[in-house]
Amino acid sequence: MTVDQSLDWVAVSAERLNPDELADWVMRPDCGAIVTFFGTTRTTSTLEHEIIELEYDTDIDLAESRIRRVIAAARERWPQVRAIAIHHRVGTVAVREPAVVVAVSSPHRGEAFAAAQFCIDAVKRTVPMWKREVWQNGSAWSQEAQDILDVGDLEPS
Amino acid sequence: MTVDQSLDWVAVSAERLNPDELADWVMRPDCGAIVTFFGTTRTTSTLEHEIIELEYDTDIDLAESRIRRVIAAARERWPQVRAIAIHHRVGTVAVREPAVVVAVSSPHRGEAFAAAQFCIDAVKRTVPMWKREVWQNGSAWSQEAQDILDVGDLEPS
Amino acid sequence: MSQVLLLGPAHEAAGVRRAEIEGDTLAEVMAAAVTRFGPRFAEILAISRLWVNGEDAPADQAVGPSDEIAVVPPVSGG
Amino acid sequence: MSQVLLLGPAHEAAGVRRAEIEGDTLAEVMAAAVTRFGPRFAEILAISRLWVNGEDAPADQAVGPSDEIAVVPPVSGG
Repeated sequence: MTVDQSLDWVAVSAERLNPDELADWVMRPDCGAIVTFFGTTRTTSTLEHEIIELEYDTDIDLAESRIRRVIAAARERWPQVRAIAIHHRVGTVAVREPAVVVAVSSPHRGEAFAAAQFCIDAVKRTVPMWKREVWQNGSAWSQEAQDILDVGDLEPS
Repeated sequence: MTVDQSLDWVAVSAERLNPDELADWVMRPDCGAIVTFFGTTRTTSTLEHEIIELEYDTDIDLAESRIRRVIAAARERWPQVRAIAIHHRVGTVAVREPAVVVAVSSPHRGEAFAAAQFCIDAVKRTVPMWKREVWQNGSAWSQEAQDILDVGDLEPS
Repeated sequence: MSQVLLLGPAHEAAGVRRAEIEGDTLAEVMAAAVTRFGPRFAEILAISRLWVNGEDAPADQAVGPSDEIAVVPPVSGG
Repeated sequence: MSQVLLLGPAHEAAGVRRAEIEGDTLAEVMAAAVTRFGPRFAEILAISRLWVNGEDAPADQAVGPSDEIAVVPPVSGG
């Protein structure tokens, strides 16, 4: 996990996510709005098993570099946005623990909401990340998988 | 401050806001998405003074009942949303401290973002709340004031 | 005689947060309030909404001792 | 000879995360990978994107020892 003294903080790591830390980190004196998104694992599933935990697989360098592209695209669309932090867990994640956190600060709330939603949508569509659902006696890759896109191919919002 | 064992948690109080507590409170096993909004006081202002602190004035019962109407309207628009917590401070608030926090949980993220944004927009337009900006040698009501609306008069989103 | 709740800038202009004011309609109560609280209050009142028991109400609405009138200036919360 | 990074289900199907595989073009490297890793890998490959140094690349792209090819199956993050 690396903290930039800049306006971006990207981390893909096995460490437990701390949403509060991200919200605190994005706070800036000239920003009246902070929007955060936490993606947690639902206990329901498309499979007929009760999910105990998840396993997230990726190549950390590749995933972090793709998240940085998401942030760059968000800044191009909403230049007023100040700080953006995006963390994604890898490895084993218990159900109900956040697997991904996005935090965005901005002077006004409209662009903070828009940028946060863009970031999580783009992370899901453009970052190499594979979720395995683990139940009592087995496991399987998530059925939700979608073709990976480039951030430049996403619909303008 | 009152905690409902239900799905809504509304508080208008002089206590310091704890955004983490709201995010934790809205978490539900069947919800994959939590969106939070923190409104903090910017140090910049429309006046030519450096703002030291804010004072929020309201009638607490009236404000809480109007926030409950905002939540009811959000649930009508996004029935999939699960828990909603909205807290607003009254009295003196230091700059950079959140004055208002909204947290929303939902199975999927689209309606969590939409409902959180609706809630903060509607709180600003429909809840009786007056902000006074305090600087070194004086104070004044915020220049941002807008005519109060009924939540039913807001644009459909 | 109605209960009147004076909020935010209306509270400041009137100098009190709550008052009991005579009048059989909303318009009569507000006329008496302007007489009691003066021109600064009248300016705030001109840009305020009036609620009776938490709902928008027309000027000719009849009001009595069990009604709470709120003077609601433009808001700036959050 | 290129470095090949096998991600998620491609990693599982191939049994390895990284491999050095012969070939002068992306298509040749992938043909050799199918021979080495078998039919389950071929199925995953059919639905995967191929990146060379992090960018989408056509099948006829020339590749060499300094290039990293990634086999990127459909994603399910977050």
